[in-house]
Parts: sequence; C-alpha cells; structure tokens
Amino acid sequence: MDMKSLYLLIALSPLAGAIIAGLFGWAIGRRAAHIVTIAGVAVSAALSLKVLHYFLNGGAVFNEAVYTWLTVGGMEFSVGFLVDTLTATMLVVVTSVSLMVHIYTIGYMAEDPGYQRFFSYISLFTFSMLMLVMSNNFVQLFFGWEAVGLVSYLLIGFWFKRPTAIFANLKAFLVNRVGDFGFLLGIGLVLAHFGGSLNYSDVFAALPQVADKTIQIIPGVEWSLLTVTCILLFVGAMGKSAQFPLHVWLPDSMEGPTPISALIHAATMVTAGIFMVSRMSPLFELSDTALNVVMVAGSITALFMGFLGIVQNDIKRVVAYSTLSQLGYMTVALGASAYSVAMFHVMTHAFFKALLFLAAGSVIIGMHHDQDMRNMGGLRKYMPITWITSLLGSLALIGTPFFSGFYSKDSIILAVEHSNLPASGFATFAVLAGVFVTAFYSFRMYFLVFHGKERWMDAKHAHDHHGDHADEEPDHDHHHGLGPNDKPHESPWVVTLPLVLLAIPSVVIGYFAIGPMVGGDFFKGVLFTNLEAHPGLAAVIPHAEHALAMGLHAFSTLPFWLAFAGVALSWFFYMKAPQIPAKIKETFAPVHRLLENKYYLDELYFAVFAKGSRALGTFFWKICDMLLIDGLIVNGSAALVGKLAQKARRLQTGFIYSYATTMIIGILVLVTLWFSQLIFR
Amino acid sequence: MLTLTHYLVLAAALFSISVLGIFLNRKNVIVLLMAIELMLLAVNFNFIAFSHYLSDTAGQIFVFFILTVAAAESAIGLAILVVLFRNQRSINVEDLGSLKG
Amino acid sequence: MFSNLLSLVIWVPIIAGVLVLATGDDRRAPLARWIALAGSALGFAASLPLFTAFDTLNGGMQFVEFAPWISALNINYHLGVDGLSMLFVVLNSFITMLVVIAGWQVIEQRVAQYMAAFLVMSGLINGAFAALDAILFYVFFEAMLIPMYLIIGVWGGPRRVYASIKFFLYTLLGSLLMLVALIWLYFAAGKSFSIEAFQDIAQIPLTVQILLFIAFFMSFAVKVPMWPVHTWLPDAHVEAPTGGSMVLAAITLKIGAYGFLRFVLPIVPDAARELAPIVVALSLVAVVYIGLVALVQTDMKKLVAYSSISHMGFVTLGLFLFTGSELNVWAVEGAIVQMVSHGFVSAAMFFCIGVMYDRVHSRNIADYGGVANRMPIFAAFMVLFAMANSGLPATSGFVGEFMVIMGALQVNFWVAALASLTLIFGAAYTLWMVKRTIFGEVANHHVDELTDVNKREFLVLAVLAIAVLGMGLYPQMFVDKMHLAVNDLIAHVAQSKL
Amino acid sequence: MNWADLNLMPALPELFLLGALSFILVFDLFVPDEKRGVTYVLSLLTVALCAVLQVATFEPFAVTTFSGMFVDDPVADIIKVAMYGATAATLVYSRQYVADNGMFRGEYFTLSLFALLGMNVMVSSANFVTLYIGLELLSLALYALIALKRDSAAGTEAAMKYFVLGALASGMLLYGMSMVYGATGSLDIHVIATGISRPETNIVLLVFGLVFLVAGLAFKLGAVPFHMWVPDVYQGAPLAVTLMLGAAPKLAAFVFVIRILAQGLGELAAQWQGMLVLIAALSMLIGNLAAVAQTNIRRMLAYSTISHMGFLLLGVLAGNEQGYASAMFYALTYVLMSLAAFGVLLALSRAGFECDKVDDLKGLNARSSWYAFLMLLVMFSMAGIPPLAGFYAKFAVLRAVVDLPVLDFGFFAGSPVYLAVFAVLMSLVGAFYYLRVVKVMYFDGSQTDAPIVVRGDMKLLLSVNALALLVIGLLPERLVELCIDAMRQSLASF
Repeated sequence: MDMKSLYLLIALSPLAGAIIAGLFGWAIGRRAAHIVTIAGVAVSAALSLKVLHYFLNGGAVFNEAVYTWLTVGGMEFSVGFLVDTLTATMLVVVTSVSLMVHIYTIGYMAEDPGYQRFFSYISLFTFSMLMLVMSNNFVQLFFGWEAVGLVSYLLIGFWFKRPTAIFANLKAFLVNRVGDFGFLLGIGLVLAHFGGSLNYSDVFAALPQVADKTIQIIPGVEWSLLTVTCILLFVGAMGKSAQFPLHVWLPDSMEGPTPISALIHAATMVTAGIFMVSRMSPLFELSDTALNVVMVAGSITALFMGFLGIVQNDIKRVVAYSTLSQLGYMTVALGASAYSVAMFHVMTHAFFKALLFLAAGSVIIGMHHDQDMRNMGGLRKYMPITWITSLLGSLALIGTPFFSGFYSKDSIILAVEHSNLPASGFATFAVLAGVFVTAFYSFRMYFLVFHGKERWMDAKHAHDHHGDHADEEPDHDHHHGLGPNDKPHESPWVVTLPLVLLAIPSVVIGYFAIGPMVGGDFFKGVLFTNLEAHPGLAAVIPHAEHALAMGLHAFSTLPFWLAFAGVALSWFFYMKAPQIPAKIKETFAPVHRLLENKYYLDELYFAVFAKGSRALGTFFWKICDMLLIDGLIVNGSAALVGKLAQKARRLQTGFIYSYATTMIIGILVLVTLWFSQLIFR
Repeated sequence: MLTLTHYLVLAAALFSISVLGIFLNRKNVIVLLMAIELMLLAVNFNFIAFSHYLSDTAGQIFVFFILTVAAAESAIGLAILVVLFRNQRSINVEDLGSLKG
Repeated sequence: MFSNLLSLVIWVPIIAGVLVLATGDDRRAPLARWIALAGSALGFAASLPLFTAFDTLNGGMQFVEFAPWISALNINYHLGVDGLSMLFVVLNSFITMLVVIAGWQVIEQRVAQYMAAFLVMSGLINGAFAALDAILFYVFFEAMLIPMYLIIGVWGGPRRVYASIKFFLYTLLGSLLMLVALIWLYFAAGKSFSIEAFQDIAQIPLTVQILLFIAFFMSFAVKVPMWPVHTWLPDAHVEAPTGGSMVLAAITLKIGAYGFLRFVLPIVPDAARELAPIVVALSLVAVVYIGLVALVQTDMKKLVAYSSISHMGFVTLGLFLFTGSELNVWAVEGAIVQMVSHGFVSAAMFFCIGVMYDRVHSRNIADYGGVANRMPIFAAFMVLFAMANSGLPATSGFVGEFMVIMGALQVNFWVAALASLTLIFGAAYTLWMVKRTIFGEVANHHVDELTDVNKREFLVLAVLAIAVLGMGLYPQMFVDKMHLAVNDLIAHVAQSKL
Repeated sequence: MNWADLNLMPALPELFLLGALSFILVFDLFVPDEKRGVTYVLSLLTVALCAVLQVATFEPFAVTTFSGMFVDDPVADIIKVAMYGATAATLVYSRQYVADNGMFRGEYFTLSLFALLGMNVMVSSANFVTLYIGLELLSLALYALIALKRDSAAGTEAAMKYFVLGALASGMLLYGMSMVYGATGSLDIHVIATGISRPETNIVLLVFGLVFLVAGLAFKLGAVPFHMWVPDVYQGAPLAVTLMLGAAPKLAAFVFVIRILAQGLGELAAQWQGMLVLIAALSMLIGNLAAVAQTNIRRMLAYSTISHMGFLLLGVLAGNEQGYASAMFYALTYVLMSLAAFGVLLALSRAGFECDKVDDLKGLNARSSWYAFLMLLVMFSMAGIPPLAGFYAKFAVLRAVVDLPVLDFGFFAGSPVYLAVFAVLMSLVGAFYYLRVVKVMYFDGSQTDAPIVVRGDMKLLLSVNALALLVIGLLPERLVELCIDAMRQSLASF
C-alpha cells in the first residue's frame, strides 16, 4: 500500500462507518452500527500507529493533493494531505482516544434510542478531525475546522429535547462562528498577500517576502501584515480552543453526552486551535505582538477559568473548567513559542482529560445519571476501577512528578518563565497560580466523589436537574439519581476497559515522549521556533532531554509544592473540616457569586450581542424596512398615486360646460404657447 | 372699406360668443344647440370671406356642405333632446351630471 | 445533434405547459400532474447536454441558434450560452422538475393551471438566460412576471394580493426603464439589439453610462433584490406557495444578478466602476442589515426570504469588486457560484418549510418545536440545509461565500470583514430557527401529529441534498465551466469606453 | 374633368357599402321582428363583401379619384380592412346583447353601417370637405346609436354630452380648416402640403388654424384635454355601442390624424410635434391616474383608452415614417385589445345584467377559466407586457421616440429619452389597474354562479381575437412590416 492510499484509508474509514451507521442505522440495528463504526476507527487507529512508527523511524514528509477542489484565477485549490510528525502525533491521539470513546459508548449509551445516530456522529467527528489535522492547506483546514464544529453542534444537542442542550449547541456554534469570522479573514489575508496560495508550503516559502509588509486596516495607520494575519488566525483558535473571551461555549457544551465531552470537548476538537497555531508557527514566530496576544489570552484562560472550577458542583463542569484552564496552559505555551511543548501538552492532556471525563461518565452511570457531586461521596468502595483510574487521571492533571501531566505542564511553566515577551510576567504568575488552583479543584472533586460520607442516601432530587440521559424512552421508568434503596455500582467492562486503557498513557506517556517531542528533534522542520528571539523553549530542552532527572528535580520546585498545597487544602476543606468552605462561601459571598455566575460574561454577552442584535434587527425591520421603505416610499407612492387619481377623477365633473371649458382652456394654452414661440423666434 | 380682417374678426367674435354660450350657459340644453349653430355660422363666415378673398369657390361649396350637415346635426340633436326630456323630465344642463368621476 | 438544444429547453416546458392547461379542470388533475412531470423531466433531460457537452476551452457562446424574428426592427431569435449563463439554464430545468414533484399532492385546486404556470415560467426563464438579443431577453424577462403573478396571487397565502401586485409593479418599474435603455443602446450600436453588439460599443460618455447604469440597475437590483428595493421579496415569498418560493428564490433572483453580468458590467464598465462603491455599500447593507432583520423574523418563510436577500448581497458584492479597472476574479466567480448554490439551498429551505406548512398550516416559528421527535428524517435534511444556508464548508453554501470573501480581502479589508459577518449572522438566524422549530420537546398537538416525509418529499430532499453536498465537495465541476467566460468579462470590463 | 375619366374602382367598396346599406335600410322595413336575424346576416355579409372588394382592389400605391378628393392608398386599405373586421366583430359580439336590450332592430345595423361608411370616407379623404363629410357621417350615426336605448337615462345623457362636445369639436376643426384654407388657398390636402412652404403663406394664420385642427383631432382620438367625453360616453352608452365606439373609430381617427398632420401639414411638424408632446404627456398622465381610481370597468377602460391614445400620439409626434408606422401598429393592436376586452364584458352580460363593475369579474377564473384567460391576455397586452401584442406596440412607439433628435419646444427641451421615460413610468401606473382586473378574476372568489352563455360564433371569434394578441406578440413581424410598408408606400406616392 502506498502512503497516499494509507492516509486516505485513515481518513475515510471512519467516514465509511459514519455513513453506514448514519444512513442505514435503522436497517442494520444497534449492534451492527457500533461494530461498523468501531471497526472503522480501529482501522484508522491501527494505521495511525503505523504512521507514527514510520515517522519515528525517520519517515518522509508526505505533501500531496488528492483532488482539485477548485480552480480560480489559475490557482488550484486541492484537498490534500500533509503528513509529518505533527500530523502523526495528532493522528494517534485522535484515533486512539476516539477508539476508546467508541468502545465506552457501547456501555454509556446502551439505553439511548439514538444509539446509531450517536455512533455515526462520533465517527463523522473522527473523520472531520482527521481531515483537519492532515490538511496541507488552509481551505481544507477550514473545512475540518467547521466540520468538527458541526459535529460538536450536533452532539451537544444530541438530546435535542432538552432546552438547555439546544441552547448550548446553538451558543457553541455561534461563538465558534465568531472565531471563524476572524479565522476566515486571516486566511483571506494569507491568500491575498502571501503569494496567492493557500498551501502551507507555498505560504511558508513566501514568508521572507512578506515579513516586513504592512497593511492599512485603519486608513493612515500602518500595521504589520503578519501581526494582523496572525491575530486573526488566532481569533479562530480562540473560538475553537475556547480561549478567553470566546470560551463561554465550552462549559455549556457539557449538555452533550459524556463520551463526546471526553472526545470532542476535552481531548481533540478543542485542541484544534493549538494545533493550528503550531502549524502556523513560522508565521507566529515573526510577530511578537501576536505572540503576546496569544500569551495574554492563554494566561487569562488558564487562571480565571480554573477559579470557576472551584465553585462547580456538577462533576462534568468541574472537568470542563479544568479543560478550559488546561487549554489556557497550552495557549500560553504557544505564546512562549514553545510549540512543541504545547503539542506535548495536547497529547498528554488528551489522555488524562479523556480519562477523567470518561471516569466522570462512569460515575454518572453509577449514580444513575445524577451529576451533582454533593450527592456523591464514598464511591471508591462501589466503583473501584473508576476510582483508581480517576485518581491516576487527577494526579496526572495536577502535575504529579513522573505522571504525564507533570512533564508537559512543568515544561510549559519553564518555557513561560524564560520567555522574554512583555506578557510573560503575568503569564508566569497565571500558570503558577493555576497549578495551585488546579490541584485544589481536582482533588476537591476527587474527595467529594470518592471519599467521605455516602451522601446519596439523603440526597434530594428536587432541584432542577439535568441528568446525562435521554429523557424520552417511554418504556423506561426513568428517574434521576439513586433511589433510597439503590447503591452505586461499577460500570460494565466496555466502560471500564477504556478507562484502564487511557490510564496507562496518562501515567507513562509523558516520561517516554518528552525526550523526543520536546527535547529531541521529532518536530524538527515542522514546528519552528526562533530560539534566539524567543528563548522560552531553549530553557526547556535541557530538562526535557532527561526525563528522570526532571521528575526528581521537580520536588524542589515551586510548582510541585503549589500542587501539593492545593491537594492538602482540598483535603482539609472537604475531608477534614467541611464546614469551612461553607463559611468561606458566606464570608466572601460577592466573590462566590461572581464565580458562580462565571464573571457574568454570559449575561453580558447575552445582553450585548444576542439582545443587541435582536434589537437592532427589530429596528431595521420595523422602522427601516416596514416604516420607511415600505410605509413611506412604497406604500406612500402608491397612496400618492391613489390621491392623485382621486384628484384626476374629480376633474371629470360630469357637466358639459366644464368639459367645454377644459377644451377651450386646452385651445388657449396651445395658442398662447405657440404664438409666444412664434413671436420669440 | 371692409377688409378680410374685418370679416375674420367678426367670425372670431361669433365663434367666441358661441363658445361662451356653451360654457357659460348652465340652464337650457337648447341654448347649447343654438350656440353650436352659431359656431358653424361663424366658420361659414370665415370660409366665405376667404373664398371671396382668394377668388376660390371651393370655400363657398364647403359652406353648403356645412349648412347641410348642420341641419342634420340639429335634427339629431333635437331628437336626442326629446329622448333626454322623456327620460329626465328636464332639459336643464345641470341635470346632466350623473355620469362623472 | 446539439443544434436546437436551447430551443428545446425553452419550448419543451412551455408546450408541456400548454398541454397541461389543455387537460382542463381538476377532474383530470392526475393527468395534468403526469404531463407536467414528463414535460419538466424532458426539459431537464434536454438541458443536461448543455452541461456535459459544454466546451470549457471555448470562451464564446455555445449552442448558438440564430433566426431573424422581427427583421424590420432587427430583432432576432438569437440564443446561446456561455460559462456565465449555462449553469442557470440547467439549474432552472432541474429546479422546475423538483417544483413539479413538490406540488404533486399539495396543490389540489386548479392543478393544471398551477403546473402550467410553472412550466411556462421555466421555459421563459431558460429563454432569459439563453437570449443573446436584448429584446428577446426582455420579452422572456418580462413575460415571467405573468406566471409568477398568478402563482403568488392564486395559490398564495392571506396577503397574496398585496404581495403579488407589489412584486409585479416593483419589478415592472425596473424593467420598463431598462427597455428605454435598450432602445437607446440599439441606436448607439448601429441599429442592432444584439447584446454582443451592445457590449462592443466603443464609446459611451460617462454621464450617459451612468444613466444607462441607473436604468439597468433599477431593473436588476429590484430582481436581485438589493436593499432598499427588496421589500417585495419577503412579502412575495411569504405569500407564494412552496413551489413559487422555490422558483422565485432559486432562479428568478438570479436573473437580476445575471443581468449585471451580461448587461451592466460589459456595456457600461466605466459607470460600473464609478458607482461600484455604492453597489458594494448596498450589498454590505444587504449582508449585515438584512442579516439582522432575518434574525428577528417570526415567520419561517420570511426569515428564509430575508436570508435570500442577504445571500444575494454576496452576489452583488462579488460582481462589483474592482481593483483599479479590474474586476476581482475570485469575487466574480464566487458570485456566480453563490448564485448556483443559493439556487439549491434556498429551494431546499423553502421546500422544507413547505413540508412543515403542508402539515401544520402555519409558518410561524412559535407554532413549532420538537419537530425532530416526529420527523427525524426530515429533521436531518432540514439541519443539513440549514447548515448549507449558514455557509458550512463541504456544502455548496460555503464555496461562494468563501470565494467572495477571499476576493474582497484582495480589494478592501473592511468590505471583507463586514461581508464575513454573514458567517455569524447566517448561522445565528438559520440555526436559531432550527432550534426553535426542529429541536426541543414536542410543542403542541399539531407537532405531535406530524408524520415524517413521504417518498415524494424524500426524493426532492435527497436530490437537493446531493446537489448541495456535491457542489460543496467538488465545486470545480461547476467553476470549471465559467473560467473563460469570466476572464473575457474581466478583460472586457477593464477596457474603458470613455 | 369629365365623367368618363371618373375612376370608381378605388371607391368600389364604399359604393358597394352605400348600395347595400340602402338596400338593407329598405329591406328591413319588411322584415318581421322575429326574423330580424336576416338583417344581421345581411349586414355581416355586406361587411364581408366590402372586405373582399377592398382586398381585391388593393394597389401598393395611392390612387386618387373624384377630382383628387378621394384617395385609396395602402394605409387606407389596411385600415379599412381592419375596420371591417372590427365592425363585423362588433356585430357578432353584440348580437345577443342587443337582442337582450331591445335594440335588435334595423336601425342598429344600418346606423352601424353608416358609421362604417363615414369612417371609410374619412380614411380615404384627400380633401377637407370629404374629411368633414365622413367625420360627420360617423358622428351622427354614433350620436344616434348611443341614444338608441331610448329608456336609458345614462345612454341619453351620454349621447347629449357626446353630441354637444362633438359639435363643439367639429366647430373647432372647421374653424381650423378655414384658417388653413385662408392661408394656403385650398381645401385639397396635396395642395395645402405644397402651399405651406410658399413664401407668401401667412404663417400666423396657419399655426392658428393648426391649433384648432389639433384640438379637433385630439377630440376624435380622445386625448387630454379634449377627452372629457370619453369616460362618460363609454359608461353611458349601451355596451354594444361602447364596443363599437372603442374600436373602428379609433382607426379612422388615426388615419384622420395622418392625413391632416403628416400629409397635409407635414411641413409644420416642428409646430405640431410640440403640441402633441403636451397632449400625449397629459393623456398618459390623466388617463392612467384617473383609471386607477375607477370601480366601473367601462370607465376604467375609457381612461385606459385615453392613455393609449397618448401613447399612440407619441408615435405620431415622431414625425417620420417609422413613427407613423409604429402608431399605426399601435392603433391596430389597440383595436384588437379593445374589441376583446369589451367582447368579454359582453359575453358576461346577460338579460337584465350588464357587466359593468370591475367587481363583476370576480372569480371569473372559477366560473370560466377560458374567458378569464382571454381577459388576462387582453389586460397584460394593454399593460404592455411581452409576449403580447401590446408590448410591441409600445416598444415600436418608444423606439420611434428615442430615435428623435433633441427636442426643443420652449416648455420642454431635452432628450426625447425623457419623454420615453415618462411614458414608461406612466405605463407602470397603468399596469396597476390592469393587474387589478386580473386580480379580481383570478384571486377573488366568485359572487355569482350564473352560467356564462355565449353563442358559438361569438365564442370562436372572441377566442381568435384575444389569441391574436398572443400570436401577434409572438410573431409580430408580418404586421410590423405591413404597417411599415403601407406607410412608406402611402407617403411616397402621395
């Protein structure tokens, strides 16, 4: 098999699964639907591993068109693949997490009537994501970009009866569209000024010529073309990777079923922005301004979204905010020009965050679709596998030395500390503070769920609850949460197997991968960092080369102790003295309210954008269209004609003498006109 | 010495009187018929004057035709008048105003 | 073999229409339906070779037919298509067939008249696209008003009278001025009504060009429709039956834009250039302002109607993006692609609304909710077309918008930025509507009683879905046909006539 | 001149018509009421034979006779044939109506034929005397016809109004003729034409006469401000007479205009062009506006006629062969439209019910889709929508106007294009009320389910008549060329 067919097969086999399950799911049944989709993704995953292996052994970069999508002005735009080490990494991450999620779904969605549809969607997502990462040009990138957005939209709204779900998916799509707005403009600028092509290789080749170009966006003000382009592209990344201020959609996206929260809203899709900026590293490297913007957005997200995780009671939302915060870390890494570090964190995060989400899902199953952590507690006895894997995931997340998260997160912190950008000061503070916050909310969740009092016994289910479940099965006597006599139980093997399989890389992958990915030259020629201008990465490399030493060294560094402090504090608050958090809540009520309302950003956006545009639309419609154009001009002129018609009609009085008078006047007018003319000539 | 102009002015005066008769008269339809006759006579004046002045008999012949037609026209006019009176019991010009607008 | 194709695509539907009309009253409605289907299918079949046998290496007119018509006035029956017009002939024949199928059961009264009106209209539209003689074009262009007037007025909704008269007079206003312009050009071109002769007039003073531009503009801008002469469209759409909306949105609007391509740009290039900023501004108003107006609509058809205006704003925007004296090739081709794509997408959207309307007899968004619960297949299609309407890549809706935005960025950043807002607005109004109608709990007993699409509806939806996806995934198939014609156009427009 | 030289051939149809008419007049006295159909058939036969004779004596150039007072040229031939057709159609369409309204008597037919004879004479006149005689013959017959329904108050009122105003207009016309006679010294149109350019001609007298002539002509056409009679007469007269009034006389009036303005006073074109601009513009304005406000369809059609005459005058004022030909085309198609429109109204009328109001057409499509369709063709043709004949009429006229050089009449100076733009804007206003008719027919529900009973011959002829609008619209070439050739030959051999 030649490489092109191989890559095609990787991309298309999930698509085939999706089409079969989607269009013919009604005919082939549930079992066949999951078999066919899982088979498709499994093929992809296996081949992806093969590709990674190929690249680890010095495989050649593949950059070829598949078919010509469009020709304009003599330029060809093709659907094509660029497969290099970066792609290979993403391929493995995407397909393996996707495979796990597929398997997990068998158990998780077992009772859902939309079973086939769900499998079709997640396979379609896999295909879209693969197209995105394998693209060799901006158009296809945008294709994949929007396609994953579409599937995300469909999956968040999977339970389309739920008002919150369909609100969330609309919001997600629209916020993403705001990002895409910038992204598309960025692509347009690339096409217009970077040599008239949208192929990565052509664009990068044209960089020397455009490095010093300026553009007048506001007349008279010259801005660096590269800066403008990069910032616009980054706006796209902000949307997709949920960076402040376009992050608001991600927490709401938890309305979707848990497997897709793991796959799309934690492991893969949301990292597309990170991937894209890494791909564009040659561009970003040339604009310090853009990098500063990236870093600031990332730091804000990393720290402030972390705070929000502290006050959440919904288990999935905690993980969601943690995802936001981690995405902030990745973005900060990009800002520090440590692209390889960012990608490294993408990978480790994909594993442990998928693990955490799936574990959360397992808990939710165990709790009969109750997601409120206040109703949990002491689950470790009932759900041992979930407990262990969750613990491992949490440890990885908070950056426990030797765990995968440690390597990637510490690398980021290192890189930021050594970055020389103006924003790096704030960023350093943010990422360090973030470590503490992360550790605190992660273990708050851990303790609340798996340890302490078994609170489900006396839990009240009166609160407006949105369980993670399809609500409509008529044959299923449904209720949320555990009944008085129920006990949580461990999930079936299809659920726990992926947990175990994901826990392994969550723990070990960092140790093995940091060497080649960050310290080595795995990404050489793919991710471009100007080490002289941006020394952040340079500081990491010596550490990365020695994973063991790095882990040992960690115990003497600030991040470790910050994380430890976070864990300790959460233990104290939630295990030792549970009355303290309540007290703090009371004392700092305004702060708590601010956090609980997510800094009121949703309200602000809703008031300004949703309401504002509706008000403006109503104004245009009622006032401009209906009143001015239709009322005044269109109907007005019709009314005017009507009035004139009545006037014209009234000329016809019905009396002979007035008719005769008119005729005489006519004669007189003609006579006077022509005689005046005769005289004047 | 009477010149052509005198005749023309006379004809114009007659014509004007007849026109005035049509649009000033608001009482009797018969006056309208008379005005019409007067108008044709004014035209005849013109034709005869020109005919004489040009030494061309065609104008005078035309006058004969006009006179004949005028007679027929009066006949028809009076006939219509009779029918009108039968229908409306009035030959008042101001009663002739139901068709309008 | 292909010598009379264009005549066929024009006259086959018209003759079929006459035959349908001859079936008389509703007792023979089934016969009328089948004749209509046969006629439209034949018409479509006749149009296919236009696409397949089209010579992409020939920039000139193809499938040319010529016969004297009124030789005393030098008016000829002169037909031909190039890359600018061919796609629309095919598109129209295609949509007509769908319209016939769409009205199969829904229309129960005066079936023959309904079908005949559409068939005749289809032939006339094909004629307008294929005409190379200005008067021939005008005849087809104007004659379309008659069936459309009847379609809206007879089979339309409650305010159909107001809508149909408004539609008629609005469009007539423009075209009458154009008629005067055509006559003026006739003398300027040495007593010829040939459009090509018009285009080849070497010199026209700028003031005259501007007057001509205004005359043409009135005519075509109303058809497109551009802000502020757009208000007939929402009314017409809302009141028209489903098929009427489909044809109106999918085809007749395109004739306006086609007029810009065929008449305005090549005949009065200098005026077009001078006034391009105004046209661009109006187009942007259409994109932004109308996008916002669409957002607040409570009537689905009105919403899609406003969305049509907004999308057509992209077309006019693309046609008037000048750099110096050069039109932007991206933008022009993008505009044409957008026209074709909008043909598919708007037809599909209106059909979807029609499917719901036929069942619930309401177009109010508030009367729906949770349709997906009862009509899953329909919901899937609806979401697909909604996505296409919001310009999702891999659907046809994306390609045109993408190309125009790319072109705009080469000309002016702010124009592109404002145009790109459609990414947000388009998604907002379309998907918000989908959210309120398709998703959610079953809203009321009407929705509860819904039945999913039948075979006939499924067929229409599936065919449109294939078209929408096909064009999104492989636009090259369409774009390839227009390159030479567009290049010629750009070269022609670049030559000043001052 | 002596009798031997008198060539009666050019006037053969007229002579035959006169003879046949006199025969019918006498013959009818002996026909009992229940056999009145014979008179009807005889009248139709007469008209048909006239047409045959007309075609048989056709020459592609002008032939004069009766000492140059009578001319038979191609324009006259074509117009006359059209008038025969119009008269025949009038008789056929009105057959049932006159029977229903107690007018099915000999007078109706003989007066119609007299009117036709008068028109024929008008059309073929080459002398003011014959013009006047023809005009009066037509007018007198029409006065009587309008008042024929003796117990109709509206009919008599209309007749009286038409009579008084018609006489006033005749007076003006005669006054103008006398002035022209005085200035040029002749009543013969040829001589007048050559006399104008003579240096001793009194131009003041001539233009003074011209104003009165134009007024008289405008009255006959029904152009503003000499139009006031039109709506009242159209509304008041019996429908059958309105039908007659709206058809053939317009053709005669058109030739009348051509004879006087184009052939007689062609040299004064610069003068009358300006007057016609004013009159045409006013006609289009007032006609279209007032029509919008009408609820009575006959009145509406009357105002529409006024606006159409304005359009027709646009063609005339072009002052060249193209223009005249376009006006001729306009006149011919207008007559077709007018006939069909009133024909449909007649078809819908029945004993005791006159189709009068626009609303009387409500739901016609549901009652009879065929008549609705015919009326639709007529309305769109009148509105000038292609592919119907009315479009080409308007188009040809506009073309003639746009071709003019820059105009300058003191009160209006500028490109003729502005005139064309004004004309099309007015026809936009006009489209509104035509659309309203289509609207009530197609969009509204029916108010009555009375069956539409129409004689077969009428249905056939009416269908042919209305469909002719479509056929001419699709293939106007023949008629266009006919008009152009006839006009060219007539003007050249004049």
